[in-house]
Amino acid sequence: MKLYEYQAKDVFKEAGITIPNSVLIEKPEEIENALAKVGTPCVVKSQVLSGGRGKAGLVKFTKTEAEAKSEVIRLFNHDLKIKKIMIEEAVNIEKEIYVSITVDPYLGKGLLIVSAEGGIDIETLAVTQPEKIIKEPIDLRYGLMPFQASRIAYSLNQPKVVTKALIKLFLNLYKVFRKYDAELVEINPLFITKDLEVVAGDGKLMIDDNSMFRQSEFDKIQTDYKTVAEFEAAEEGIPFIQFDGDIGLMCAGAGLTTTVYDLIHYEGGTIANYLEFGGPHYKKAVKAMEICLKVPSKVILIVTFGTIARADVMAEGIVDAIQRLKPDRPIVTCIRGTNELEAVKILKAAGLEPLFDTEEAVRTAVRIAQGGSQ
Amino acid sequence: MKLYEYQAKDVFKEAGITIPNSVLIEKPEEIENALAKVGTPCVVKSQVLSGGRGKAGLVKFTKTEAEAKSEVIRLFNHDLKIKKIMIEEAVNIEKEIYVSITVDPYLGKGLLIVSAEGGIDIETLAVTQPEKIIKEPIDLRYGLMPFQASRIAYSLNQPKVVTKALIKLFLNLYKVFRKYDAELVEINPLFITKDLEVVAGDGKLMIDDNSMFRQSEFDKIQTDYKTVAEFEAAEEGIPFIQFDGDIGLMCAGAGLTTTVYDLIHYEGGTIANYLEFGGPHYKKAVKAMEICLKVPSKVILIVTFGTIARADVMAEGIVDAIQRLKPDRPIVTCIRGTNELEAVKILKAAGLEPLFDTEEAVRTAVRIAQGGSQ
Amino acid sequence: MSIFIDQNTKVCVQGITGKEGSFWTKHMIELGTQVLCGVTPGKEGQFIEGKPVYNSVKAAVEHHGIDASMLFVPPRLTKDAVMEALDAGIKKIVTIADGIPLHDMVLIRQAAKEHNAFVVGGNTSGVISPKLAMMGSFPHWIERVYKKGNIGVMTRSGSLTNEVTAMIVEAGYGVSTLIGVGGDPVPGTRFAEFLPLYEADKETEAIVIIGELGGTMEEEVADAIKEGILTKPLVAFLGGRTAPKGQKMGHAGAIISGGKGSVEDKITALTEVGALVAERPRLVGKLLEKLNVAKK
Amino acid sequence: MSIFIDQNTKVCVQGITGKEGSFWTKHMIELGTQVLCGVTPGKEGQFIEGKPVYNSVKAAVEHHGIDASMLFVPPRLTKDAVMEALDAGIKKIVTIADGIPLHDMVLIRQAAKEHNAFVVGGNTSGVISPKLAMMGSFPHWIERVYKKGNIGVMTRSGSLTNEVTAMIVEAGYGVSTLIGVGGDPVPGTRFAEFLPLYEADKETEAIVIIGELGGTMEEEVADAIKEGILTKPLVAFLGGRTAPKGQKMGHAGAIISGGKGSVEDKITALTEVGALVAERPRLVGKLLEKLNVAKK
Repeated sequence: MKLYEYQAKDVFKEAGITIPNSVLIEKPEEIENALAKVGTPCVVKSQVLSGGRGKAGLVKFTKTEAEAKSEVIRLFNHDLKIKKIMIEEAVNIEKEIYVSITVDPYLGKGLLIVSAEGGIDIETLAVTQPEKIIKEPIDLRYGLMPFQASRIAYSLNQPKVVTKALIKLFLNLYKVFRKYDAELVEINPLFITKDLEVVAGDGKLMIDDNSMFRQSEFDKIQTDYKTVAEFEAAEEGIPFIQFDGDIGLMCAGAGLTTTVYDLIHYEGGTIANYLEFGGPHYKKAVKAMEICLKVPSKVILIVTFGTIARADVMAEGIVDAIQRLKPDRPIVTCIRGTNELEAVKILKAAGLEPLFDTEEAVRTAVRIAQGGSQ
Repeated sequence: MKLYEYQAKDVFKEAGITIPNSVLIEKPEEIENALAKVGTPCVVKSQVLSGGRGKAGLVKFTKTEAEAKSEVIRLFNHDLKIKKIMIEEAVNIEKEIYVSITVDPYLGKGLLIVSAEGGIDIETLAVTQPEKIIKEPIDLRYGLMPFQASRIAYSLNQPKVVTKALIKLFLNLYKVFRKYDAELVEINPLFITKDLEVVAGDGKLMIDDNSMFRQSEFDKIQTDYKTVAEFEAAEEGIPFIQFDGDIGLMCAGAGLTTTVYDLIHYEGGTIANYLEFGGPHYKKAVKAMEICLKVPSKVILIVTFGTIARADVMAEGIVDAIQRLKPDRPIVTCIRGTNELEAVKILKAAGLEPLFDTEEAVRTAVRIAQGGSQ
Repeated sequence: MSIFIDQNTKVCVQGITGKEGSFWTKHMIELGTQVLCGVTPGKEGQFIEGKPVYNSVKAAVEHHGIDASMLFVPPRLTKDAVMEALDAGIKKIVTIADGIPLHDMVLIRQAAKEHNAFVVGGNTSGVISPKLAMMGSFPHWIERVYKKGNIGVMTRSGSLTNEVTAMIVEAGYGVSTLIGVGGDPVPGTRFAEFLPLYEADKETEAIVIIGELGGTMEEEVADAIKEGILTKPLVAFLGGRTAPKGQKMGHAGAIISGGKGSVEDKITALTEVGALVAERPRLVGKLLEKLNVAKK
Repeated sequence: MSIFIDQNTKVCVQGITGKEGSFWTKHMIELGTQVLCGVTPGKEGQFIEGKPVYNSVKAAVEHHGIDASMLFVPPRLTKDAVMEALDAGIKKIVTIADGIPLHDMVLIRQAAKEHNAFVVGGNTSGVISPKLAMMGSFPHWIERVYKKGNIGVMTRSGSLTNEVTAMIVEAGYGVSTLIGVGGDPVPGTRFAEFLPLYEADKETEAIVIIGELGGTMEEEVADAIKEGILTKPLVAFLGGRTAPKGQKMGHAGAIISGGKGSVEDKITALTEVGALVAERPRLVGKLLEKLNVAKK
């Protein structure tokens, strides 16, 4: 789960990381009070979860109160339905640094990533000038050790007071990483001010979804969803992405769903939504279909080949969903795996015509989506 | 550093370990209020640091208010100058268990020690029935793991609710062990009540002296010293023990001091005090001599053979101490090690007759103590 | 023959008394797996499928000399269960749990390495050597998927694996040992780490890997082929070829990061070392034929 | 010859810019020790005794191919400094720090074992091979204490060691390598762990251990003799024979616990396997003579 900048910065502050002064506002009229506290120049920052806010015009540096006010009004009227805006003091920047901590899947370790070239696109830098990026593996048994933080901080060749502050920052950021079961904790840019202070210019904190049960501090749901279907899927923890094609996918297993997604493209079809109701969600057919029906599509294609996610249980769920929700569009099923013969019986008994071959099911769905018959 | 029972129990409580209701009193007249809160029967527990309080009559089970009151008065008038008494509710005991966590020097690991035979002398049990003591090594990198706590708890064959409570208790006790840099954290007895609650009957927490710099919660000094000399030594962190013999030892290095201690006994002498001013204390000769002079003795014997603790520095300190404190008894010195020839010069210049052989120094001190000449 | 597990492997089941645990224990035994006992704290004295249950893995090992432990344990308890198995000296551990916390998984992998042990999973169906033994949750009785043969299979997916192996069987082949390393970003063991075992196994004549976008496990296999660690023929099927960039499609491992891990990258890496990549599950069998892998 | 350190060992000094660090670095070099560089974060570019200072051990290793690291680092920073040396691949580490937190020391020992490294100390003067090299804080110029010879010495004490080695020298012997394992309850390496090195060293003809009440390090040496790990003659001096029971006399290791660790226990264990125990420091030399150890 991704946190908003203001949430991440709250966490940072509590961990001893310096952040700029700021006020969070939820209505345009709150800008007066915010400006009184923060002053100008200031930065007007939309609180949205998507990246690239600067490029998208969602973060603006403003010099005057009038400018800040008009910016706030513009943003609250934005299509994205921005709910919160952070009014943040402008920092006197000497230098920008990139810092993050994540898990390196290959090493199977934590990874502290630091670059003296902050504030820019770190992914591009990783490709064009990898030597400018310091990567320090972290053994989670011992944690990030002071000598590691020190070694990296000194290599940045900063004044002593900055070096000391950077060492502290790396260690504090690691504490956040562990405490919040972070997939990623990132400060980009990390400002070094002209007064030699070290200040977090931005804050990104992604909590591992699998660890949410022990991260009770935050709501499981962030309100930054574009559609009702996305929101409902997130609420259930069901992996879901909405597109604008014809075929609604309701599959089990990430690999299989992705493969069906490929096969549809190979057959010339388009996708309305990706939805995966396998694994822990395999008994949620009714909810899954409800979400699929909220997305405009011409056909719903259900493909499974489960083991623990038993075919008979999923077939029963699908039949139940059809009977309850009475879908307004055709359903193509291809249910295999544990107890697959029982599944076929169940589907047939409910009047469906179950298919048994993935490619055939895909071709059928594409034909229907293109106006053909079932 | 050893904590008082009431301090240890405060720590336990904060860590989620159940302790009996209690009130701490500092004056006899506070007993009324304490009894009103705790009720009878209750246990009157002197807060002293020495072990074996029960056998020494410093902990008493009392059935009536009158009994509790007279016990409190007796204890406040005790020779030991007891400052605090804990009035604790009497627990309805079904069973007593022994639990502790310490460091096993041989394994170089943490060690959880559990015995179903609590409340008795665990050291005797360790010798007579070692099979009744469970010892579980703990890898501090991973911490005490739930499976370890569970395995031990289930092996005690208690009702399910007790087993669950024991698992939690072991894990909480480990947190205390780590958080407080404990040399030893011990609950003996740990009560299982007739209501199947698990309650800490006593609490022992010894914080590693070397870790006190990061354990700011407690005063470095506990007020439980028998003499002014002991208190002052403790305040300086100087290892010191007072005896009632003739020769005051002021040596550097634990091993050498212990050896001089042995040699004095071999030569028929007796010890007034053990004081070690080596290691980090080697520049504290003035303070060390001040402490030694507070102890009744017939002669002060100074033996060193230092490396980082340089002989010349110690010699200067001794000369300084003699000039400032003007000791009322003879001083025998045997100062060797780094810059030992300079040390000899310094001592001679100050009118001392430095010896250079440990056994000779010991024999000289014993002779003086027995009324002989220097 | 097989790798990792066969009819002689002495298996205990952690979490045997749970619903999934008892269901799949039955089927593991049915297939011929030597399940000797189970472990569920507090359930010592019970029997599941005729096998005794103990309170601890240590007790299981003491009574039965266990080689391998199969975990049917919830994700949040998996780290502890794996640590218990490692502590008891078990070197082969399979966990099917879906949803193991990321940091736990990092510690599990670290501990497994320290103990020179294999942890397979989580988020997998496990390991199966058809007709011999299995540790996991495979509906092994579905003949059209789990036929014994000479193809070693490794996979990051669950359902997709069934899809692909069904196609391998349809083409006339069968499987020696199938290992699901799992779909998590940090699996207990990675594809390439099993290759020396497959290379040494006499009955495995070719390898099929079932991968997908994200991560670098397929590229590591290509590296192993380049280094001569694997000399047997290899066919790959990779899902997510048409996935939109930057989208997270289910598996956390399937994030395209830093321009790496795209299916194109993987295809390039694998074809450069002589492996073949199938565009569709159905074509995996055809490519095995193309590599002249015998059908037996 | 010697063990652990000789004139070819490439040494770096962590904390070289401190007062003790620079003082003893001078004397280490004076004795012949190959001190190639030092490490103090933030002092890169400086020179101490003509040796360059780096910000990290990693840099020291990269520039000089270091074998061993000598730590003059305060106790509260010792764990981190040891971890840094281990992380940089150094297998021999000596720390003299007096006052290392107990839990830190447990983690240091665990990490050292994991890295197959020796950590000597803390609370010690270090390691010296007279006339060849030293890592530590020995006043090696005192001839009556640090004479080269054929006696391997191991000790838990500092000042007492000087007392005993002075007596060894007085008796006409000298020292091959002296290792101070340190007086802390959990030393980085224990007596018995060095015995295979002494046993293999051709110039060491006998061993002297300087122990004291508390702990079981002396008993472990007796076990090693029993198991044949050490076959060379051994003389022990043990302090604390007359110490009152239960009293803590300086070293935390000197607590008599559970009826074990008394000097009597140690004497029994050692004499049972043929070792001799000296009652006074002066008698150590006599006992070496009694064991017919040649004077050279």
